[in-house]
Amino acid sequence: MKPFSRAEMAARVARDIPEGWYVNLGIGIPTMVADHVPAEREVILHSENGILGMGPAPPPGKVDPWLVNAGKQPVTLRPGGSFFHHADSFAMIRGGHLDLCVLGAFEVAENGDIANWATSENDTAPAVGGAMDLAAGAKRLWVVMEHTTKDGRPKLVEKCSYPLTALGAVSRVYTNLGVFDVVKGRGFVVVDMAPGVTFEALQERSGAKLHLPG
Amino acid sequence: MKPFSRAEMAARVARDIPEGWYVNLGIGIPTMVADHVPAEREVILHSENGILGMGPAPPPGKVDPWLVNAGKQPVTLRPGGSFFHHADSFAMIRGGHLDLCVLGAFEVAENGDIANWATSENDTAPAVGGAMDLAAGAKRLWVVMEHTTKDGRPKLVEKCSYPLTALGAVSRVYTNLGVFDVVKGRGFVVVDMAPGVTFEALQERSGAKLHLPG
Amino acid sequence: MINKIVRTMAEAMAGIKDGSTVLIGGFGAVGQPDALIEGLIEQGAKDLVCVANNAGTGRTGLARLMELGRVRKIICSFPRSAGSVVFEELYRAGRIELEIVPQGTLAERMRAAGAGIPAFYTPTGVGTLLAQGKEVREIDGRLYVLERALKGDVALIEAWEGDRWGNLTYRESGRNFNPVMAMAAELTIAQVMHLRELGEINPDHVVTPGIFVDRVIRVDRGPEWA
Amino acid sequence: MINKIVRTMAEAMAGIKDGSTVLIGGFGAVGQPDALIEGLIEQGAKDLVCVANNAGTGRTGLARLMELGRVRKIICSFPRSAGSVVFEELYRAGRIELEIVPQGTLAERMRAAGAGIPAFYTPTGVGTLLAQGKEVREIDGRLYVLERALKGDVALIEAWEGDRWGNLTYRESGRNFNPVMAMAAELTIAQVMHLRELGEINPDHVVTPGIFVDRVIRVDRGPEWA
Repeated sequence: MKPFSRAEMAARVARDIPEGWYVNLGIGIPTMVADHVPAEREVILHSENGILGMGPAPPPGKVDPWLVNAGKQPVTLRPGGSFFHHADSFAMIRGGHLDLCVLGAFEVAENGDIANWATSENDTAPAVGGAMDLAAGAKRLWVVMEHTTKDGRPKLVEKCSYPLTALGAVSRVYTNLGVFDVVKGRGFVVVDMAPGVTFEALQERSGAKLHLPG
Repeated sequence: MKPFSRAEMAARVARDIPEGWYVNLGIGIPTMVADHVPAEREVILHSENGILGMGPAPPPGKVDPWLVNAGKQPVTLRPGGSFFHHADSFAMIRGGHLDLCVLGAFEVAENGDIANWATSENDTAPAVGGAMDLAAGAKRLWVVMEHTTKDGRPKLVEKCSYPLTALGAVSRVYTNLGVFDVVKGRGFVVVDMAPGVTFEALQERSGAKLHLPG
Repeated sequence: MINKIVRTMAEAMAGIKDGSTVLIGGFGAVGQPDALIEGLIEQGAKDLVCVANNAGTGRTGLARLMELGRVRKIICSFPRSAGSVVFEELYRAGRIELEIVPQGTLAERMRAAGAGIPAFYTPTGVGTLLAQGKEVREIDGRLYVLERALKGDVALIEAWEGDRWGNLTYRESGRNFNPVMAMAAELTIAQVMHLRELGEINPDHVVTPGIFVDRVIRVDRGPEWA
Repeated sequence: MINKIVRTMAEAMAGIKDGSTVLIGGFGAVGQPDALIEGLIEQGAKDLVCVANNAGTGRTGLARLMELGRVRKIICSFPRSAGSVVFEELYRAGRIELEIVPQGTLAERMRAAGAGIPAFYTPTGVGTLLAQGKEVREIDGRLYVLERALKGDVALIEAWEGDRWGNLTYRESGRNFNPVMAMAAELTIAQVMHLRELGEINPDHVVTPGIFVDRVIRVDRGPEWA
C-alpha cells in the first residue's frame, strides 16, 4: 500500500479543477493545491480577506506587507486580480459565486455533513473563521484530509461526532488513500484509490459503508 | 398677508442647515435649497443615485452626461465628493447617516406622518422612488410645501387622507405661510410666520390644531 | 485562457430564455445599457420580468420591449415619469403587471440576492401600502418589514472599463444600480465603453470583480459620453 | 469649514466612554489600526466590548488592552491563534466573555448595522452550535438562521489615504473589515498613512465616503508599509 503524500493529494485535487473556476483554498493541504494548477490553466483564487486572483508566495525580499492570504502568509496578486472589503468578500462566498471551496476536516459524514472547526461541544473557544460561511456558501465543497486520525480512527463516518461546520455540504473527499464522491441517498462512492490500496483495505479504515461506482 | 415665495421658502430652510450636515434634497422646492446655502458654509449634499458632495448645475456647454442628480438633471461634483452604488447609497439613507432630508409633501399630520407619493389607494401605478427610504431613514425629515392645495384644502392635517410615505417621520414643516415644528404628543408648533400672517389666519388654513411655542 | 469578452451582440445575448427575470441597470440614461436592451429586443426572448428603476421612456429601449408585448411584469420604484407613455398605455389596458418597490429596498433586495441573504428586515415602508401583505416585526422597539431577495436570471449593465476576466469600473453617477445588479443575476452581461488589458485596471479601483460578470462587450456610446 | 483631521491622539480618542462597543479593523497586522489601539490603551476607557476578527496576539495592542482588564467581552471569528496567549489565559480564568461569530456573519452583521437593517437571514451556521438559541426559518426549501445587526459605539480603522471630509482609500488586502466597520459605528476614527488635499482622491476611487468617518489622524507606520 502506497498512500498519497500531501503533495500528491494536493496535485490530485488540482487535476480536477477546470479553467475559469473561482476557488477558495483553506489552510493546510488545500493551500498547496494552488502550486499544482498548471500556470497555463487560469483558475482564479479567492481569499476571504478580500482578494480575487491571488498568486503564489513572493520571492524573498519581494514581500508586500499589505498583501496576505487568509492564513496571513504573504502572497502576490495576478494581473486581473482585485481587492474588496470583507462584506463583499463574504457576499461572494455566501451568494454562491465560488465554484469551489477546498477545506480540511476532522470528519466527513456519508450525508455530506462536515466537522472541521471544534473538537468538542465544551471547546467553547474554538476558531471558526470563515469555515462555516465557505461550507454553506460555495457551489461545491471538497475536503482534503488524511483518511484516519493519527491514532487510526476513521474520518469518513456515518455521523459526525464533532460539532458540525455545515450540513450536507461536502460533495467530494480526497484522502491519502483515495478519492470519494458523496452521493445523496447513497453515501461515499470510491472514485479513485492510492496505488496498492484495495477496496477492502479502504472499507476497513472507514467508519461508513463505501460504495463502488455505478 | 405676504406669503413666502418658493425662493424664500428654500432660503428659510437653508438658513437652518448648519455646516457639516449631510443632506438629501428632494425634487421641487427642496432642490432649490442648495442655491441658498452660502458658499462658505460646507453642507454636503447626497443624491440617491450614488453621489456625495453634489454641487450646483454646470454652466451651459460644461454638462457632464455621467453626472446627474436624483431628478436626472445635470449637476457638478465639489472637491471631496465621491461616487458609490445604489445599495451603498441607500445604506447611507436607511442606516441613519444623513443628518437631514428635505422633501415635498401632499400632507403632513400632527403626529409626523407624511404622505407624498400617491394620491389615492387606487392609484396603483404611482412613483415612490426613494421617498419612503429617505423618510424612514434620515435622522431628520423636514417638509417644504405650500400651506394649502390650489383649491384651498389644508395640507397640515390631523390625519393624512392620502396613502402614507412614512409614520411619524416629519420633525419640521416649512410652508409659504410659516414654519412649524412637529412635537411629539403636542402636534404643530408655530416657529415662524410669513410677514403679515396672524396665528388666527394660519389656524384657519390648517387642518389640525396649531400651538404657540412654550 | 479565460475570455469573457464577446465580439457580437448575438454572442452577448445567447441563451436568454423566455420567462427570464432581467435586471436592467442605469438611472435615467446614465449607466443604462442601451445597446444590450436593443440586443435583447433583437434576440427575441419574451414573457420577461424586467427589473429597473424606471419603466422606460419614449418608444425605444425598455419602452420598445414593452410595446412589443415582451414584458409580462415590471418591478421598479418609479414607473410613471415624463415620457413613460408606453408603460402607461399598457398599464391602463391591463396588459402589464407592476410591482412598485421603494428604491432603496429594490437595491437592497438585489444586493441580498447577490450576497446569499434570502430575506432581511427594513424600516422602509412600514405602515404604508407597499408593506401590505408583508410580515411586520418589532425589533428593539421599532417596526420593520420583511423583504425578500430579488434574483435575476440575467443582468444587463453598463460599465466604463472592462477586461477579459470581467473586472469592471464605472464612471461617476453611471455606477448606480449596475454593480448591485451584476451581483444578483445568474448571467451578467456588461457593455463597456473601454476594453482594458488584464492588469491594466488598478486592483484597488475595480468596483465589480470579474466573479460577478459573465460577458463583456465593447459599445462606444459616442463622443459625448467619452 | 469641515475638518475631520485631528493632530493629536488625545483628540482622536476624545469622548470614548466606559462600556463602549469598539470595532477594531484589520486582518492580522494588515489594516490593523495599531496606533489607535495604543491610543485607546492610553485613553483609559474600560469595560469594553471589542469586535475584531481575532482576539489579539502577543502582549501588545488588543492583547495588552485585554491584559489590562479593560475588555469585558470579545466578539470575533478566530480567537485562538498562534500567539493569542493573553486571551487564552483570561478565557481559562473566566475573566473575559467570548462570542464566536462566523467571519462572514460578523462582516454582514456590521454591514447591516451600517445599512439600517436590524436583522437578516443567512445559511451560514445552520445546524451548528453557533446557531443555538437563534431563530431558524425555512425559506424556499432551505434553512436559514436569523442574525442581528452588530453596531459599534466606536470604530478604530486603518486606511491608506484620507482627506478633511473623511474620505478614505485602502491599500490591497488592508481593506478587509475597515470599510464595513466604518459604516457600523457611531464614532469612526481612522488612522491613515497619507493625508490628501480635498479633491485629490479621485471620486471614483473613494472606498469609504466621508459620511461614515468622524476623525482622521495621520500615522506613519514606517517605510516597510509605504
